[in-house]
Amino acid sequence: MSEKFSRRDFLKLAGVGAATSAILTGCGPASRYVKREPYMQMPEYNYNGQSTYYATTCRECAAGCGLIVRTVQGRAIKTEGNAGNPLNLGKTCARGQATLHGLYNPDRVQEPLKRSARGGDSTQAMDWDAAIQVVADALKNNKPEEIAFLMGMAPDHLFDLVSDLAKATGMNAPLRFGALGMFEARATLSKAAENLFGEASLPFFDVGGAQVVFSFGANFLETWLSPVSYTRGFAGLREAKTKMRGKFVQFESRMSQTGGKADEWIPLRPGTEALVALAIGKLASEIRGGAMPRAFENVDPIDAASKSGIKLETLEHLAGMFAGSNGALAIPGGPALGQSNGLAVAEAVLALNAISDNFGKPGGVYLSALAPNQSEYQRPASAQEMQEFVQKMADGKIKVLFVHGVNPLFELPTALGFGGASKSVSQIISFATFPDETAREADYVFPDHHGLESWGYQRVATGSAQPVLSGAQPVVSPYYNTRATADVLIAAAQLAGGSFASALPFKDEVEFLHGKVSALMGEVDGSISAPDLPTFMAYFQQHGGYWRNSDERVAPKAGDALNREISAEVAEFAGEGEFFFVPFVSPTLAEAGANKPWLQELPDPTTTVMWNTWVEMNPETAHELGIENDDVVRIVSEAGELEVPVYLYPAIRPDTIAIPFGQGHTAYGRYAENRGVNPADLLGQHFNEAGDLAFAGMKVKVEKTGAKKPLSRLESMMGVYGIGLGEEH
Amino acid sequence: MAYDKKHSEHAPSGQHGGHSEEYLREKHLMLDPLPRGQMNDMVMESMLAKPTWKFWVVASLLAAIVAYGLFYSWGRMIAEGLGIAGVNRPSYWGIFLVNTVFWIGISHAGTFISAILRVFRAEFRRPFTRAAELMTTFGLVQAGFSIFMHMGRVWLAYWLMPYPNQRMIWPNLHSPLTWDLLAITTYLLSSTMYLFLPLIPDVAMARDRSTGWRKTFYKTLALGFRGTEGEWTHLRNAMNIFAFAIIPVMFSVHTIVSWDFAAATRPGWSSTIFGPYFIVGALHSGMGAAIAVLAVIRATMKHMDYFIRGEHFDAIGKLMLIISMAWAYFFFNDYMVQWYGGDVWTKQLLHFHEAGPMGWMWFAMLICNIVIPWAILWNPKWRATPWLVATVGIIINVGMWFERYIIVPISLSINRMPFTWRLYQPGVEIPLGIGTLAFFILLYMIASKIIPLIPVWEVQEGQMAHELKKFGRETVVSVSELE
Amino acid sequence: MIKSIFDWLKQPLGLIAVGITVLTLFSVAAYGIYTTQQAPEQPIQFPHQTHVAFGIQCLYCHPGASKGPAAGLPSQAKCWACHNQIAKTETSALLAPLKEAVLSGTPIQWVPVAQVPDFVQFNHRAHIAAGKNCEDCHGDMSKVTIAQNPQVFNMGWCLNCHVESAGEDHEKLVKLSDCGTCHY
Amino acid sequence: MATLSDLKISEVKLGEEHTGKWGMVIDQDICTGCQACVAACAMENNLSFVGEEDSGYGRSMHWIRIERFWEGEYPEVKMTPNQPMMCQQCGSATCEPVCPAFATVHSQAEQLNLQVYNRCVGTRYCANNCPYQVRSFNWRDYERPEPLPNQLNPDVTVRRRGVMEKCTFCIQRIHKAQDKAKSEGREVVDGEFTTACAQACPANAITFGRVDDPESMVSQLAKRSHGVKHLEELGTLPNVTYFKGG
Repeated sequence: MSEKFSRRDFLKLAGVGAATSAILTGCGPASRYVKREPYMQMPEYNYNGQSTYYATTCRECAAGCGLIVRTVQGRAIKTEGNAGNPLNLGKTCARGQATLHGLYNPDRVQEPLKRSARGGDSTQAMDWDAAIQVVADALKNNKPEEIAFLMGMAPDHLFDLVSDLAKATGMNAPLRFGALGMFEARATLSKAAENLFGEASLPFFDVGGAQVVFSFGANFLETWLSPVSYTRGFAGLREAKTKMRGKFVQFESRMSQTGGKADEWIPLRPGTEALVALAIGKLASEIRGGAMPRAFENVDPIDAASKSGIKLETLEHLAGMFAGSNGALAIPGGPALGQSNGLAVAEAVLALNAISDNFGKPGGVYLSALAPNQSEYQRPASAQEMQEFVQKMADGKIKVLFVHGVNPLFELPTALGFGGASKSVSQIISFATFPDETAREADYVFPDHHGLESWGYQRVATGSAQPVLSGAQPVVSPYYNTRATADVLIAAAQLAGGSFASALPFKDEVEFLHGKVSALMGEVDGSISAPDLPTFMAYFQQHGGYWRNSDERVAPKAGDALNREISAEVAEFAGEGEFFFVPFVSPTLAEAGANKPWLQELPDPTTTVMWNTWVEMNPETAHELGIENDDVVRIVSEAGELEVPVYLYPAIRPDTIAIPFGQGHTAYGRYAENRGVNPADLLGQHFNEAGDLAFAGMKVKVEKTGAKKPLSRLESMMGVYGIGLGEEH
Repeated sequence: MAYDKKHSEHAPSGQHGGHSEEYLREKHLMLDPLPRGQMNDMVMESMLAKPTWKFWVVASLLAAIVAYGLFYSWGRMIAEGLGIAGVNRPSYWGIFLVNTVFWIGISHAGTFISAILRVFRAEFRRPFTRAAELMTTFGLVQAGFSIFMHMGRVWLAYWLMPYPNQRMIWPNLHSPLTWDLLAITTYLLSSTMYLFLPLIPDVAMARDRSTGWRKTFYKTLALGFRGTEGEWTHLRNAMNIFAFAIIPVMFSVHTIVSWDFAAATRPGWSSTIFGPYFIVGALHSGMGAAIAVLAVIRATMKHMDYFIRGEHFDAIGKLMLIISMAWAYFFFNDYMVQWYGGDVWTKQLLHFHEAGPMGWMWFAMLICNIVIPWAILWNPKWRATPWLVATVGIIINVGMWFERYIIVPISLSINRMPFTWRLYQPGVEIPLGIGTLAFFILLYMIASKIIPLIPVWEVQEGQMAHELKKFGRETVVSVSELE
Repeated sequence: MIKSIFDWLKQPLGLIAVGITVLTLFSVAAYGIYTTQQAPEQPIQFPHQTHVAFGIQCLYCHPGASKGPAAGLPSQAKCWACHNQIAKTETSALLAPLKEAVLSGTPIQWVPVAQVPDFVQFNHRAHIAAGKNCEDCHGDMSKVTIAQNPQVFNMGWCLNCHVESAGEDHEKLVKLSDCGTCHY
Repeated sequence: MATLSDLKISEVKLGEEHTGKWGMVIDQDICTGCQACVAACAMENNLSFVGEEDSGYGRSMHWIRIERFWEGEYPEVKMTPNQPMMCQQCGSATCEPVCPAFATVHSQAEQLNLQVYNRCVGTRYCANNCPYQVRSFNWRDYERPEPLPNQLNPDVTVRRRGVMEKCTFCIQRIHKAQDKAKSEGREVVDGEFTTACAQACPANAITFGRVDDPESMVSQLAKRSHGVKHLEELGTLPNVTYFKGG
């Protein structure tokens, strides 16, 4: 042994010995495995080990909640609501909390990419100069009308930039779309406001000030318009500080998270919302006395009761409740609007408010305040407008498509044919931060920063009494080799020259922002004021935006809201099948949360399911069909089919099934990919009068497949449903 | 103390008055003496018999199971975490604790047979005290494995030992687990001592009859025992002290194990009767295991049919019957009081035991622990049939394992927070559990090859004390007081 | 087979072999322990004693100590603020890594010597506020070049001082010996 | 010199009138079950996510969970008020006495149930014995792929496999606030800081503060007569009060 034992072996052995004794003694060498890098230049007001807080705007949805992000040594650690921002007053929803899992998501697009073939995995990295050249060429070498921008509902500053560019060059005006907007039926709401009040604006419902709230499908505690603000309103409704505890009634065919909080949950037959609203209006008017308003004249409550499946006594009791309160409020929303008669539903329910005469009063209906730098309400594209756009693409009228902040291949119903139409577009350039489905079908991906690394602003469309412009600033320096899309466009426009260059005569995104925000400097009533632009911008960033101090909600002019015919027709349903189909947005995932692992791990508020999609089915119906929990069933609609495990949901009509939207990605990172199904695959091309998709206007068939897929639930099936406990005593 | 031969009055054999001397000799080991030298040789032969190929096959199979089931699986669990086992919320304890209680239960038979029967001078105990004491020690080893396996960070297990340290922290004496650890350690040490003491004369015997490494081995173990009067006196004193002292230890150990459950604030667990209930349960499974082991020894080893006879199975069978009745009593008592208490969660739990998805196990437990023993063990003829009693013993063990399974993971499924109720599905616990069983058997197989399984001196001592006497036409057994 | 090995081991050569093996194992272990106790190699042989001799206070370079949990390393800009005015910086080989790091904008990779495990939440500020001096824990920096730890930061050492400083004050003792004061 | 043996451990006796230090009031009537608190807690306290299989098997690491049950049958079915459950920071906790290693101990200074991760050996007895079932165990080393660890809160220990964990009432925030107040020579003011869950809650259903200060918001709220403390009958002296409302 001894002659073969070299010095090298000895050292090796000594190393093993050192490691072993290190493990055993648990001290000493730990320091050797750590390296510390000092700052090159310590940022101002920073100390090692101490947190720095930055105000910015949440980009998880378009509501525009203000955030305060805690950073330590250049890493973002925690998001909190910005207590100064009048919209969310220091609060956030779950998605706002989990935005950090987007920032530090392991699957972000890390650098500009050129894709070898659309839909393929093979990509080549590019540098940004080349990327900007590609964008510049795309702008320069195509006719302006052949260039289109498809954008998400956030951020607004980029939308403004592109709008300016489009206006100056004759490009197509940027089109904004988001699945949230589609499921909220924003177009229907604003159209109804236009029809009733003469102003196409987004109504705001002061839930907090009301005494009785009737909600027709509005899932305002989940994803609807501005959930944080509406949740605060709901707390105000319930808190018995200055008034009685407010009552809340929800009309819907499937109990949503919002419906779960209702004192009375009324499972009406889908499509009869308008009828029921008008019937309640008629009964309530009768109780109140006086002349019967024209809107309610032709409704027969008995007919309404039989068609909707609600007992007449219940209708009368509800009408009494509505009429008996001087703070009654009726809200239309959600699936009730996503039907062929959605506009009538919106009008009927809005008209109901005329009974309690609450327009422009506390606890009533307002039109949302416009943001400080906004002149009129700009709503995102409705599904019908998207369909027209897709048609344009398919016709080859679009040569270059820029996509930012939206994932149409996932968010648009498959039936609209975006995937097919995109083949007729010769160049698709995506600015996606994450490798989503659309980025996968794009020729180039030029990743934008994550929202927390970005400059910008977001106009608060609704939810706050005060006009709010939420400001965004980078809270950490970009983690990857990404670049702000605004910067890319500005640089590319300079390179493209001509009207492009003159449309965006800015050094960079920040200069553009300064230009936009500086208009507010002179205002008297603002939350911040400063004598010069740098100071003003510093305040703007420090406080997370700019808001006026006054309540600028508009009282709707509703003089003759009741003095018009409102259709009481029951909605038409497309397709053949025994089940009404209700797709709803997952309250925790929404349209873009599926790639954040902690959002996946959050139990759904109603079913407590994690990490998957399910279909909700009434236990009685399922029993008749021989279906049990976790059985995989095939749902067939006229537009498509999908297979999904069953959740026996006790609070859904026997003739209705519901599937959450948010999963079913085929790209979008390791946590989202190949998980669950996308109910948008089932939706056909049917629209309501306002152009919104009639997403809740389908009938579907359910077939057993024989397979089983256990759903991950937080709840206990034994403890909550008594399943598996043994038969009753 | 020298032998003090006093003639007792008609000792336990009065009822056999009608039988012939031959019959009595054939039936009773104590009345069937063989020359000392021959008996010693028989024991040595049974131990030294060259292992058959079957022995090697079984041993290597067991070794493979131990290597995979116990050591590899445990290593994997240490490296990856308890996630590969089936434990979850709310069943934080699973089969690990079932096995711990089970093996501690098994270990009770040894002490019971050897110490209690020794103290009460039950003569039939003589040939199999060693076999039973080995069960105690080997069973405790498996219990130790099971409890350490269940720890999330087993490499820090030494923190549970009271030792002075710079952190100024001692183990928490409020915790039943601390008592548990102390009790089991005490039991392991004392039962090992108690195994060793009666072994000394036998290894001394073996030392005188062996060569090679065995000679060295036995020489070391025998501690120079030569069999002088003085040595015997000391040995007897020591054994006496241990026999008396270990009985309370044995009772306390399983009582303390039961306190792991009884001291907790859980429905179904916090039951005041758990202490004696667990002890009886331990004896139940222990006796069952002991009789199964005896049957195997008798069937597989040379000359064992001389030492272990129907009378032994008969005697243990009677004990088993009694213990089964006692167990049934305690079970009923526990159930009754819990049910009568009327606590809503406890009632839910009792219902879950019977009617839940694992309800079959509850009924199987009752059948294995009560119905089958009662149905079979009442019959003296069946009781004396080794394979039958051994089968009953194994069935009782299955039943007792079920009982512990019902107490640990199934009872844990139901708590005061219905939102968290959940069933338990074992994962890597199964190879680990089988590994401990295999290790137990393997240890026994190895022991049978290196330790005299029959305490020869004890048998000889008994045979010396027994005598057949004739009073007229009556043949009676007389037993002399030994000490 | 085994027996022949034993027999071989029993003869003098065998005994020597056993002795050598034992000695080797022992020295390997000793060397292993020795290596764990050595100061790690630093990118710059930073002479603390020189800086202290110039009268620079600890808090000048490690200001975090009086403000929060971490004392921190000085930023390279801070080093350079003085060093670019010192002629020796240009010539000294010892300072070459600093010059290179600052001019090229690459951070120096220091190896921390004073560390507590990650499950200990240590706060410098509270200790400074309680009147502890830097040298109480870190030793006299005027005597060392690279910082060394005069003591192992283990729990007994921490607790000892905590208990002592509480003295007879029961409330303070409760606070200073509470597990949750350092571990969460 | 005083020594540690002078300290009496678990001085609280059963049934004794007991006021803790930190407490919480939860209004179930306005809790919408939106999970913002759950997400906030996960982000603040470095909770691991465990994936589909483990989370469905009762191994999720939520320190706070929102319970809901059903009442009645369709169509008169109702969801019971959402019930956020987290460690109740009992004054006389059942988890504490059963830990053999003193890994879960009562903080005499803060009147909280501490979980000392580095002392935990993983017997899981505490979790068995917790009547609220709010403890979660690190069944594995759950993976956090790069660069997700950048988000980890440096004030909170990252737990590894084999360790029990539970809600701490954000003790790191308590310490931070106390440290800040002390450095400014004052006492901590009510409402100066709050736990991550309470801070996020859009409905303001969670209120956190000093229960031993009668002027604090949480004490004022707790005085409202219809508050309940869960499983109080066990003598655990919980420090979380629930309003069922409705």
